[in-house]
Amino acid sequence: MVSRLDSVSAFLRSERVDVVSPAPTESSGRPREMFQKVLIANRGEIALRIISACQEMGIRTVAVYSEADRDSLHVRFADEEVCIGPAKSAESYLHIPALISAAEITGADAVHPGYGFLAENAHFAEVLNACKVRFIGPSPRAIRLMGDKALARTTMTEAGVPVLPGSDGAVEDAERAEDITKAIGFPVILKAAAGGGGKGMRVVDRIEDLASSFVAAQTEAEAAFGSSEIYVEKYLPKPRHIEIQLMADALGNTVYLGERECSIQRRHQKLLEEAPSPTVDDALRKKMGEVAVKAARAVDYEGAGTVEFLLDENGKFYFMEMNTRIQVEHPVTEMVTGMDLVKDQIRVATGEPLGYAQEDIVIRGASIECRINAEDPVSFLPSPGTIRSFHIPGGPGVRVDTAAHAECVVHPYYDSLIAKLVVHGRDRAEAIARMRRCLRLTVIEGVKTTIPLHLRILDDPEFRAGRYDTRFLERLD
Amino acid sequence: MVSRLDSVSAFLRSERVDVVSPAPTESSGRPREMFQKVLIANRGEIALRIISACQEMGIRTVAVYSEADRDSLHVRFADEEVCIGPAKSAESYLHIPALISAAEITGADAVHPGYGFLAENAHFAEVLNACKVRFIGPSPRAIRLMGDKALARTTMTEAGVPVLPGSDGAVEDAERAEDITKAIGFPVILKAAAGGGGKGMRVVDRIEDLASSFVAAQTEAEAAFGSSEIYVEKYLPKPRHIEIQLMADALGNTVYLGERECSIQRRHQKLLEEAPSPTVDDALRKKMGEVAVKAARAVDYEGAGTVEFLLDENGKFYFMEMNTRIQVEHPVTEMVTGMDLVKDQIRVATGEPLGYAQEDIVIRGASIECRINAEDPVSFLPSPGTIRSFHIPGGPGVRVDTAAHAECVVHPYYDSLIAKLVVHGRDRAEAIARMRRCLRLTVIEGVKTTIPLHLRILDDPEFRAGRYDTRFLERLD
Amino acid sequence: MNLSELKELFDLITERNITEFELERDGVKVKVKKGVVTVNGAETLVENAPVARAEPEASAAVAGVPEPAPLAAPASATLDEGLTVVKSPMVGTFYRQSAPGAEPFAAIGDRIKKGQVLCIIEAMKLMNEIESELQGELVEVFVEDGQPVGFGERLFAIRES
Amino acid sequence: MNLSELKELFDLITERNITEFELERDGVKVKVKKGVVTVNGAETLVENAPVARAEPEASAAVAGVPEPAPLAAPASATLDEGLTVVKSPMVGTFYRQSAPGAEPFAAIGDRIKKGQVLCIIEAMKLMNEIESELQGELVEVFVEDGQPVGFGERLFAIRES
Repeated sequence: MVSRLDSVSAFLRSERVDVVSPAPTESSGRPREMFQKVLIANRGEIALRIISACQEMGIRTVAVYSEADRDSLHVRFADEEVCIGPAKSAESYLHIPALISAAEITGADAVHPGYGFLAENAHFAEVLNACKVRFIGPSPRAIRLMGDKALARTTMTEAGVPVLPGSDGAVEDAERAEDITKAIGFPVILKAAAGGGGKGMRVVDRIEDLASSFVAAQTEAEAAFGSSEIYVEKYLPKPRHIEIQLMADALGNTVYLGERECSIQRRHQKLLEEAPSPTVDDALRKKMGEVAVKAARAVDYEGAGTVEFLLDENGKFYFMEMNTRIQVEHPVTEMVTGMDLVKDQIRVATGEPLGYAQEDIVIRGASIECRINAEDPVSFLPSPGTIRSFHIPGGPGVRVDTAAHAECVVHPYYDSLIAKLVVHGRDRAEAIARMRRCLRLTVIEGVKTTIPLHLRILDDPEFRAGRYDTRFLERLD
Repeated sequence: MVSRLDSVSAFLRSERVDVVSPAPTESSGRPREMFQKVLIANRGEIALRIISACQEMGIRTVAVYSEADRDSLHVRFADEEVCIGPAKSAESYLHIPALISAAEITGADAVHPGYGFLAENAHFAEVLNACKVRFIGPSPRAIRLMGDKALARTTMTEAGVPVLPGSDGAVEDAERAEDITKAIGFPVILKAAAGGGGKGMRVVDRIEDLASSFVAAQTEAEAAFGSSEIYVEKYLPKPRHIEIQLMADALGNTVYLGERECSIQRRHQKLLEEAPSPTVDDALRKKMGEVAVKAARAVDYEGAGTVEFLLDENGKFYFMEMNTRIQVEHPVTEMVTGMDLVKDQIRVATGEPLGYAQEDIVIRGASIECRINAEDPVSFLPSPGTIRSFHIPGGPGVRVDTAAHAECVVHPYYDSLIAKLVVHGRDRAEAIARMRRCLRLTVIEGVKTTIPLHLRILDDPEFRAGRYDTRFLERLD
Repeated sequence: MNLSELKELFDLITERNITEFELERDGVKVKVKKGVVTVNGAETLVENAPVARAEPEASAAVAGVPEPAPLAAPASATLDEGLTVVKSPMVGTFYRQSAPGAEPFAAIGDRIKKGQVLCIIEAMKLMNEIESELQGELVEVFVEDGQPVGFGERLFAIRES
Repeated sequence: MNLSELKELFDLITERNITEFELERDGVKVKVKKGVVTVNGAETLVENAPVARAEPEASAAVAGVPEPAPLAAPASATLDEGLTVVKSPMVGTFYRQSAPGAEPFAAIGDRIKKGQVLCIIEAMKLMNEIESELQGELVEVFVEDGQPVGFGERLFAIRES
């Protein structure tokens, strides 16, 4: 059996921006008609979330699935379904030719990528555009500009968005690092350009340590990543991860829907998010919101997007990156604003105007999301398996987004998110009390979950006081 | 084996109002302390609802259960649990001595009765009071006044609350019925005083038919109920069932939390409720709300309560009855007001003031509740059994209150409510679209449910237009 | 056992949906299993008929749990040969004697007569004397003096005679 | 124990809905298990074992489902003795001939050689020729011309030879 799929893939892998990338203005043309059929290039709870939005809008849905997901709820609930490959993501949910073919054979007029998988793949968006299938998300150009760290930094600096002071790329030697450090002030952090996971990373507090730390970082980076390139950045000892939710239509209307506080993370994996942030007041919200809008406008952003900032103890904030998709934690924003981000995302993708302005956005009460992952709550090792018992809590101010159920299998192939437990309270204290009782009234048997860890976080006095930063979880014994 | 329980029961059954009924002012004394431990004299979803409220307030909970409910979630989630008798309600959830003993041996300082069972049993409230256990609800006097149809009618008339014109009790003969009819005008309905279920009931449009209909109704009533007593009431051809939610503290503060439209019912069983009513505008809401407050004040009402009205086509409304408890459909009010009625109910039971005034109540968006019962959707026969698969929907604006789960048994002994599916939308159209998709994304296998019927209701053009009355379901083929 | 007997046996097993079968002639050991066996939450996956399949299974079978065990009658139930459990007929507080400091109504080893008072359960301020419905020897007392008891909770074990 | 005794035993087991049974004659060991038997997705509710119980069960055992059946390899799988199913290696549109009006690449009853083109699957505007990996007789075509196919969907059955 022989196929020409390999050559197709090769064609698709070639980044033929010249051919398919639309001009930034193309998307702001006349309003398109509402989609008839949307293919959901994802699985799990976000696939159900998108099916829900489509059903409420009267749009037919196409589920795609790997062989491992044959019995998944997103397959059951969609109007049509196409098996796109074996369990392995690379051969199914990440396999662009299979997804494009699935859209073609079902006649879908748009694709919603969800989060993860191909959601921030500019090439996928381009190929869809070329096939006259609408990618529900921003333009390939915006994805590309925001997806490249150095490019994004330059673009943001030009747009007047504050970025963390540091070298614009790799630094050749310790002397050059010294020059930069003198300009931005101590402490600084040296990072491997190719790096991640703490390797080739050094925090430097004093000028005397800079040269030796630089060499040590270089050596470590070379050993770990085969590249000794090092860059220098201002080091924030107690940063908070604050992100601004944006929604933009094709006509240039861009509004911010408040912030989310996402500082509770482990190895850059968010675990618990809340809105509003206990540390952001109205004035700071407005300031960050307006900067986020400026960032989005700099790339002619369209659809739902998030600008992530680091906020220091003095209320100064710095652009980290922009996520050009719907995010896992979008429900906390929906809870406090009453908006439906996925429906709006689909609506603006047709070219329809936003329909609301900045002054229409009101933040009410407080919301918290806990990510219930199939993980050992201590070691964080994944805990795939079959869920034996499953019960999720109800009552006022509770929302649970999940594709799990009793007797469903949590596969080792995909991410370990089982359920998003989201609460809303009239204030933060009520939200915390509500989340505690929801975690206690949740039954998930058969796999280990992060529930015990969430209970510990919620009981922590510093968390309850709203005094925490991205290193909170390291300190929580 | 011999016990003196029988004599205890006899004692308890004697309505010793003189001994234990508190004076109406007694309850408005100095604020009590927050309860330490609440016993929940109920089962199913409402027991979980009350456990949720208690846990959020830091109150310990005691579950009581019949032998059939040994594995129920309310038993699992409470801090303590007591088996109070066999499956049959009369020997467990309705058995006052067992409940009082359970409160005594666990040292509970309050009892929440939920809805149904002993929730509107004045005697139960009295015995609890005598045992120094707080009944979370109004005074026995208020329960008694509102529980007796004739007494309630008189009390309301005296308080200036409009009641349906008619005879104040049984009418001796057709001639007297004619006199009354002349005063209130046609059409009228003749009803068996002891009756129910349509037996001994006659609608009369013309004076010529009155005498013969009266005799026919008498004969039917005598045959069906052993009593030929008949009363006469104004007949509303297209009434809507509109009820006003009230919350009152012990200090005399009483507010209304808007209305619920409950006209979708079958044999006086509510099936689908919404808030706000599509037919009630701000002016009518204010008018009905203020009349409801007047009704509550007439009996020194305390806690959560509901005044049910019939609303005719001309915007005139008439007091039907007052439910002196939390209701099944309270979540739609929570959805549009953002309040937590059960927490407030517990709070005011301690003597704490309400903490909000009428002007603080704002109705936002629209909410619908569908009661998912284990019933054949066509014949309405109960469908007990074991639930094989169970999945409830998530997403924005969705709340599901349930004690069901995969592999749980729906018993034939108790009511057939499996889950309350509640949605909130920015407007009624969004709420309807959301409810439709929620019903479609719900999986309940193993028992028949009312889901198909709910889908038919939601698709009905008259329902969608908001034009319906209590006879809607009779007309839906 | 010859081949035709074996064939008959296999046919029988298929027909009866038996999925596991063991036999030991000497010492007489037999072991039989059927379908998906669920005991104490542990399950044994049993494949369907041993027919080769051409395509992937469309969906996994959903297993159910058995109905809850029929509850023992509240009055008494057999514990062991000859042992009968006396259960609480009501919710209340359990007392082994008529007054603090008094002798217990019945001690372990005592001969119990029909109608003899075994204990008192206080409910709603009333002292309810619980009498024995049978005669025999008091073997065990499950609840301590002064403890709360629920409906159907075990109080005593009596060896009937 | 002879065959007719065994038959009787199996009948008894079936009738009594017993799912596990063990017997050891010497040493007197009896083991009976009953539960929910799931066969082909239909479940049979089984009563509890006839063992006398001294107290009510605290909780019912929670049954699980078996893991999904192992999925057949996408390329081919045995359907019947000698029958092999050819599955679609990709998502696309299935064509039985090179152009409208042309003869099909292979018809039912045709002798198929290794490497022979069986059909075309159009994906992303490219025509992908699907070749046979084995030789034999084409017995069945599962998909109609011009129909969309998903990954792993059955296309042909070939009797290998």
